Amino acid sequence: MTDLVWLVPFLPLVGGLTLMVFGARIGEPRTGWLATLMSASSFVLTVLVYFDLLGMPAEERSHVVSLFSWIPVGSLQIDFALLADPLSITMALFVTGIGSLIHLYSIGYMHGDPKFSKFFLYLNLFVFSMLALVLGENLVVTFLGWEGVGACSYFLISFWHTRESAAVAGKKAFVTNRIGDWGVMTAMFVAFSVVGSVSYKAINEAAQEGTISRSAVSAIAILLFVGACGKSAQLPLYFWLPDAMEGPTPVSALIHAATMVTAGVFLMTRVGPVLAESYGWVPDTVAVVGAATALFAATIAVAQHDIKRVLAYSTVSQLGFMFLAVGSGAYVAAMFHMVTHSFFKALLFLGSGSVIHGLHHEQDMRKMGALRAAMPVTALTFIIGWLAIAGVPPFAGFWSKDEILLYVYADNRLLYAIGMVTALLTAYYMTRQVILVFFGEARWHDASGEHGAHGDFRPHESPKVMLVPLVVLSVLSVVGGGMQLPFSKDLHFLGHWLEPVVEEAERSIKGTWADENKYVLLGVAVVVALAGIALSVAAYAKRRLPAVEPTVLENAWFYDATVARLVGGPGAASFRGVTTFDARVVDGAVNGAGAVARGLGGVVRRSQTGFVRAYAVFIALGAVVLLAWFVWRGWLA
Amino acid sequence: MDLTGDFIAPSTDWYALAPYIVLLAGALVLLLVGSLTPRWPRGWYAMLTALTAGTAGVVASLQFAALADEAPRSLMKGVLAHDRFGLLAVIAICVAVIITSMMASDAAGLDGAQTDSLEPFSLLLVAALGAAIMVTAHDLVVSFLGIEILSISLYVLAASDRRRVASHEAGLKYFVLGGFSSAFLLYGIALVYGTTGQTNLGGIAVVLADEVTLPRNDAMLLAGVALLLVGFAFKVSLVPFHSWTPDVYHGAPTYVTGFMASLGKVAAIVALVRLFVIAFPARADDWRPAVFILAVLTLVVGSVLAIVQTDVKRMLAYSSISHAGFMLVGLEAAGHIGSSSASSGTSSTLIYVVLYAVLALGSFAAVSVVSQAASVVGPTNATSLDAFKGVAKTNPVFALGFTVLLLAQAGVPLTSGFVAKFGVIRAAVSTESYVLAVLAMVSAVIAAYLYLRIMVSMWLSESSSARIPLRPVARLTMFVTVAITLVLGVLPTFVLRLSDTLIFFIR
Amino acid sequence: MPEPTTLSYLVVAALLFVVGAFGVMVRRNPLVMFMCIELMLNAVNLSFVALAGELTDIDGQSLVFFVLVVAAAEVVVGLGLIVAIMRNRSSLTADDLAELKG
Amino acid sequence: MLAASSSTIAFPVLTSLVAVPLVGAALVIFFGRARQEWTKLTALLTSVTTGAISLWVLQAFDSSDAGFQFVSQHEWITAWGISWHLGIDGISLFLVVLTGVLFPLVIAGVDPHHDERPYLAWLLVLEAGVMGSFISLDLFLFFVFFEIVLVPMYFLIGGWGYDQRVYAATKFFLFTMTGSAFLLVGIVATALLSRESVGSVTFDVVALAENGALNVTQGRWLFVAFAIAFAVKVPLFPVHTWLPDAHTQAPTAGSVILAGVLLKMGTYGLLRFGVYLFPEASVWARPALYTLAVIGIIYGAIAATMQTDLKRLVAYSSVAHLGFIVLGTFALTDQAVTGGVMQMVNHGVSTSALFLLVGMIYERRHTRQIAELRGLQQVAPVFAGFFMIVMLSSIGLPGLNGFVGEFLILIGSFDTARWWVIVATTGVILAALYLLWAYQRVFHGEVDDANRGFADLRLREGALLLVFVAVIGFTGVYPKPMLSRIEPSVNALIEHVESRTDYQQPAQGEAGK
Repeated sequence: MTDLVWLVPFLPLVGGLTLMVFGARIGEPRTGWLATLMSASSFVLTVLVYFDLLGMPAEERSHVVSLFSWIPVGSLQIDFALLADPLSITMALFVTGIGSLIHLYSIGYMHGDPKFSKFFLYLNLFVFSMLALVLGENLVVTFLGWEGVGACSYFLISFWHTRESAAVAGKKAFVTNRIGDWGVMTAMFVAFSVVGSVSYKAINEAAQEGTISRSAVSAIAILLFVGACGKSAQLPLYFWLPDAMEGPTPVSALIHAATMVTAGVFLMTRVGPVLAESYGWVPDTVAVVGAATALFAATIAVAQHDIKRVLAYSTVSQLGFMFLAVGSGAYVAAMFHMVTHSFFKALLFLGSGSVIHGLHHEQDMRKMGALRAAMPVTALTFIIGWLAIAGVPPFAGFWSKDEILLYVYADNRLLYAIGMVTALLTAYYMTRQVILVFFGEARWHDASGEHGAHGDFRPHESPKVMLVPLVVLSVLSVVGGGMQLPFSKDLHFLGHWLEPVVEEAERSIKGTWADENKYVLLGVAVVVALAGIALSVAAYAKRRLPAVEPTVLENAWFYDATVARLVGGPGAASFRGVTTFDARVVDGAVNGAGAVARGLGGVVRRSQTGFVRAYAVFIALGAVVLLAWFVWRGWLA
Repeated sequence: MDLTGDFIAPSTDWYALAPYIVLLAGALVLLLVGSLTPRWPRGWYAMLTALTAGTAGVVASLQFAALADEAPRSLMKGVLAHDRFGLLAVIAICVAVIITSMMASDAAGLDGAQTDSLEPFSLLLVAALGAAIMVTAHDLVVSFLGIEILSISLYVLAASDRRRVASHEAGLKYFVLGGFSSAFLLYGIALVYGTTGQTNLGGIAVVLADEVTLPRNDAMLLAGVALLLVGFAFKVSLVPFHSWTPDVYHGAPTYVTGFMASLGKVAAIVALVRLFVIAFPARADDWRPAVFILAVLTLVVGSVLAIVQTDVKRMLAYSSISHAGFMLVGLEAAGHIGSSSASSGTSSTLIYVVLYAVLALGSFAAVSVVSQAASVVGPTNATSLDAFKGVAKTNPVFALGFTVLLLAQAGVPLTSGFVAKFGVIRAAVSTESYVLAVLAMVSAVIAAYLYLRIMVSMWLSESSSARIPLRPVARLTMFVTVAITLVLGVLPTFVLRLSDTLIFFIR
Repeated sequence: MPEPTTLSYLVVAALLFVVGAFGVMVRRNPLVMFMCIELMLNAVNLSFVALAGELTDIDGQSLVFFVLVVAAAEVVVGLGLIVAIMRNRSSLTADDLAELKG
Repeated sequence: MLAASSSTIAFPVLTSLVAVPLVGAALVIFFGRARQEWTKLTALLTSVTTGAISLWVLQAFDSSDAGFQFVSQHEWITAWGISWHLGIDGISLFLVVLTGVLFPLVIAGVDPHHDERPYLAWLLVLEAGVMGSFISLDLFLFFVFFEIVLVPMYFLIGGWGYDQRVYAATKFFLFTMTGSAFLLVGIVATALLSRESVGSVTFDVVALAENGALNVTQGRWLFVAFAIAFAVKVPLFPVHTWLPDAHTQAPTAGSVILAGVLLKMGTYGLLRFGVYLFPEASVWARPALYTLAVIGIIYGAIAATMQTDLKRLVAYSSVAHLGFIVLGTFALTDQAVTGGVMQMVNHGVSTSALFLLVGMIYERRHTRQIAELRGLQQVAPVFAGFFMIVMLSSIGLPGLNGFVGEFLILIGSFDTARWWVIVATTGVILAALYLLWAYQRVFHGEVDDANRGFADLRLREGALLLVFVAVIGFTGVYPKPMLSRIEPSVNALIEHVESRTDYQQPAQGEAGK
């Protein structure tokens, strides 16, 4: 069964290619169903593979399927090989699972779009790339997926490319990702240079057995982390993600919340041993960057008005949590949070999408409110998602976040504090969003004028095809925590499942203070979450507190603006400088040479006066010079 | 002095002298019969001239072939050399005469050339005789005579257009400066004679070979060499003795220009090489540096001045100067007497000048064709670059032919021009004068711009004039020269085989 | 008064030659330029004779005749040219003929 | 060794590769006049025949044989030790195939605006020249082809180019010829200086490389002479400025051929003659060449970013791409050189396609100015799709051909040129920047009236591009057949270098770095 794992990415690819060629002829909505079918069937396959693996003894749960020899040159032998092991299958499961749900959702959401089938072509290609990324047996295959998802996200962000902002956002995302790719590529070079191979197995083993120098290990780790920062929108490369919200909402849910952006975390987990064997400052960097991003993004989310931008920043912040976990050696926790997050964040995005859909593409929360009556299902599911992310027990988010903070506490108190503050803020801004969208008074009547499409403007609930995914995801957000419950070792299902992969790197907190008093920490977490909610309610529902939405936060600490100014100012100037240099100096030298030759000719030409006497003088002078030379030679003799 | 000793007439090898005699006879017959009989129908003069030159050429070729297995010898008590080196030049000279006489009669009336009269034709033959003597002269005095015969007839030919002042100017300038330089040449002969007591090249070499010459004499001898070099540099038109070339080439009737560029070059360079290689090998270390400098100057100035011209005739004049520079590169190589490959310098120079002569004949034929058409059309300077605008549109085949000749002069492979350049460069490299080789090639690039300019106005400019009428003679000339250019460019082996045997001249 | 040596003849000849050369370079009248050239040629003749005398060699003496003949021929041609040109224009200096240049 | 094996066969395949186009040119000129309507057909047939022959060579090529195959050697200018010596190995194989395939496509796909007959004739002459320079194993012969190529290209640019064509054509001709000046002297010197060691004066590359024993100084000087000529052709910074002008002013076919195969004559020359003949010198010169290459990569990309003319943009991107190739060539490791050779072909395919697309844009809008184009994806989605795929291949997206070559070059060069590689890799970012930016400005945004009439891809154009896209896809996913044919020859070449210098190819994977 596991030998058929290659079908998992293959099916969506087939779907994509089919749509590429016949998409126009098949037409809406059949294209949508076809794409969904492809994605769903690869989900089914993944499930089968999962059970297959489950049936094996833990140590044998790593299965390599080599399809063909891809880039074989001398000592460099790169196969197009897939690796089916707990980690990759876990990823594959929720990629295909959530992917399929979002395909389904899109059939409704994209209804009537002129480029309906093209959308599904991109979605299928994306799923393929993402699967190649997670199932890749070596860095290069992963890189294939890595770049593929980048390209697809570029296509999908700039899907409505007639909008200038969408086009720009897409380009921004791709280029920023490329900066990260520089790290990944260089990491591959180092790996090949020192290990002689780019397969994860070889690299991890080399790192553990210490056959390669520690500095090399650290180099690989940190370079890969650079790549992860690009993909997973961490500081300083986060700024493309909020703009990516230009894409259709399903895209934001799938790519920029559930799957692609988690690739960085996955990669770091994949090479966990390398991270563990490298110098101490490397994991610390990861943790610090993670924590910083988490806090930074959370603060920004507080002051956003665009329903999707709030979620975008919260995604960045949550990814920060995951890196914080990775940096603290809590790989299982990271994966745990990744999965639960993909549940409730996808849910939230789809919910927001449903809202936007219902309000005829209104995204400004200041023009919403009191929608729970108009769209009950959406409201309900969204609220579940909110509770999950806010960290209210027993919803999924609570457990995963708590597990992370547990490890962080054991690792570094300061980072723990930051994590707590972030948790507080998360609860705060999510509550704010829920209140602004679903409660309070309806502020959307006055929107009717601007959307003067139909005279009496009524928000409407979305069609079934969109609601089903919401329901499914909300269920998952409720029970997702069951994967890994802290109460006893036997309940660490995810932990046991992932153990063969992460055991080498996973950091044990057995016997630490944190471990002994984990219930205390649990309590603290609950308190913090509730506090955040309370504050928010006080501010936005009860109006007892002023709503704190400073411009500096609304503008994301002016980080993006500063970058833009740097690129647009000195950056562009230097580029222009080089170009001018090329035209004036380099090419100038060439044309100059020609000019010199012609100029010289012009000057010498004047000596050709046309007077015989002058010519005679030349001859005489020439004769004198020659005579002088020869006679001088003569005297020497 | 004993005057009683009975006089022994030199035993004369009439067969070996045949080429000279034929040429001379032809000239005389033309003059006498022509002036005694009423005007001949057009073209007969040319016919007779071509016939004469042809005969001389055939004889020369036979002798050339014969010399494959008999040793080169000297004639008339050693004043004339009878060797392949000279004979190949003689053959080239005869070809030049044939083609030029054709073009001349073709140009009758047009291009101002008074070629319906017979003088030009007899002058062509006389000039050829002079040139033939120059290239085979094995004695300074005879060489001088040859030069003067050639030059004087060229003076007249250059001025032969009675209506264009330019032609007169050309003639007069050429005459004055020619005389001037001859004086230097002659002085050189005097000094050499004075120090060695010899005017025979072989004799001079023998005297200089043994090292017993006084310092004073040595200085004087070298002064003589210097003056000889001046004289020949003028004829070969090396910078700074070149200044007459553009004016004369420009002013003279185009067919005469072609004649000077081909036959004149051949005669001068061959005589120069023969003189220095045979007579002064012992002083090579003294004259090689001078040749080096002259070569560099000629190459650079020639190409640089060429690219700023606007008149095609002047352009080609300057390009002929830079070609002379290339020939000197070969001579410089020949100056490395010690080196085993010095001989390749000698032969490559000769090959270069012969192949260049063909190119020059073809190119100037093309120029005269266009200029004739232009001068018919209007008063515009008949040989200016504008006259060539859009020729490719009206006469594609003709334009293609001319383009081949130009590319060959630029040294593009698969043309004789490239073979010539390659030979010279090869000689230079084999004697390890890399600097000169590179300089030559770079100046060739500069010169290439000139040929490109002509090609541009032919191919890439809008057509201004009507279709140019091509007379059969012009056609033939172009065809022959282009054919030679391409065939020898693709299969040069024949020429190179010769070049190995060219260096066995008498010492 | 001492007997003049070969050297003194040579020096005189050289001076004559230089004078002639300068003449060509400075005078504008074509006729005068011809004369200067003749002067140069005869200077060479003088040195020929002198050197031949020193070498006691008859060839040197006979060379002079060649030179004289050549010079004569040149004069003929030169005058012919002058006449031809004069036909078009009344007065003539060498500098008038400077259309061809550059 | 390289010389070891040479399977001579009855039919002179390689000679025919040169001869057929020439015959075609002659036919076009002479019989085209009588039958105008046959002109195109004649040209097409001959070029297709040539392509077919090249494909047959590909099929008959023995990938286990590192040496030269289909060798044909005949006397030519024996007096100078010059012979008509042709042969093909893994390094030249795909360049020959590329040439053979590209020309028929161009002839079929792009029509001149006037004077079809001379245009086609020049194209065929050009094909013969390019073919010849890729398969000739005699220095003199190579020079002849290398130089003769200038003439048809000069006339193609000058005769069928755009407003600045004369300037561009002249610049191209003189610039390249200046390089050749040094090359010629270098060639002659090489032959003459190896006289003793080889036994006779010969221009035979194999003989010179195997038996030639130049001392260090000679080798280095000669290498420099060769390198100058090839650097101009490649072109390397700072002698690249003829390229943008030539590309921009050339007609579409000219640009395609120029980018597709002509530039490769430079990189191929560096590898085949520079490295093969002067191992010691090329090891010695590596730092300099690395530096120039990397400057080219960054500099070209930056310049490309700021261009306002699509063709100039692509031209500068070529400077960057060829920088990668040179880097790989002189990294002298198995992967890097193989990648370099492969990248020669990849760049040929992708950039040719790009120029075709830009040409089509010009056909429709009569402008190449990015500023005047807008929102084309809206009106011509298929066109945009093709452009996107080609562009991504040029950016080096994994799964497309561009990635494989670039990746091999970089990963192979890392051991020998670490810091240069680290800088060069940033070129990957810039590539995305300038191409995506251009794409955004040209294809995205709301279409304006000027561009509303922009017609989508026509059938013939689509068919033409489909070939390119197919190659791009296939070589990206399954490069093995290509690599397995290239690698043996590259291996042999590197062993050749190792056996003559103290350079040893680094072995990856041993501990401690």
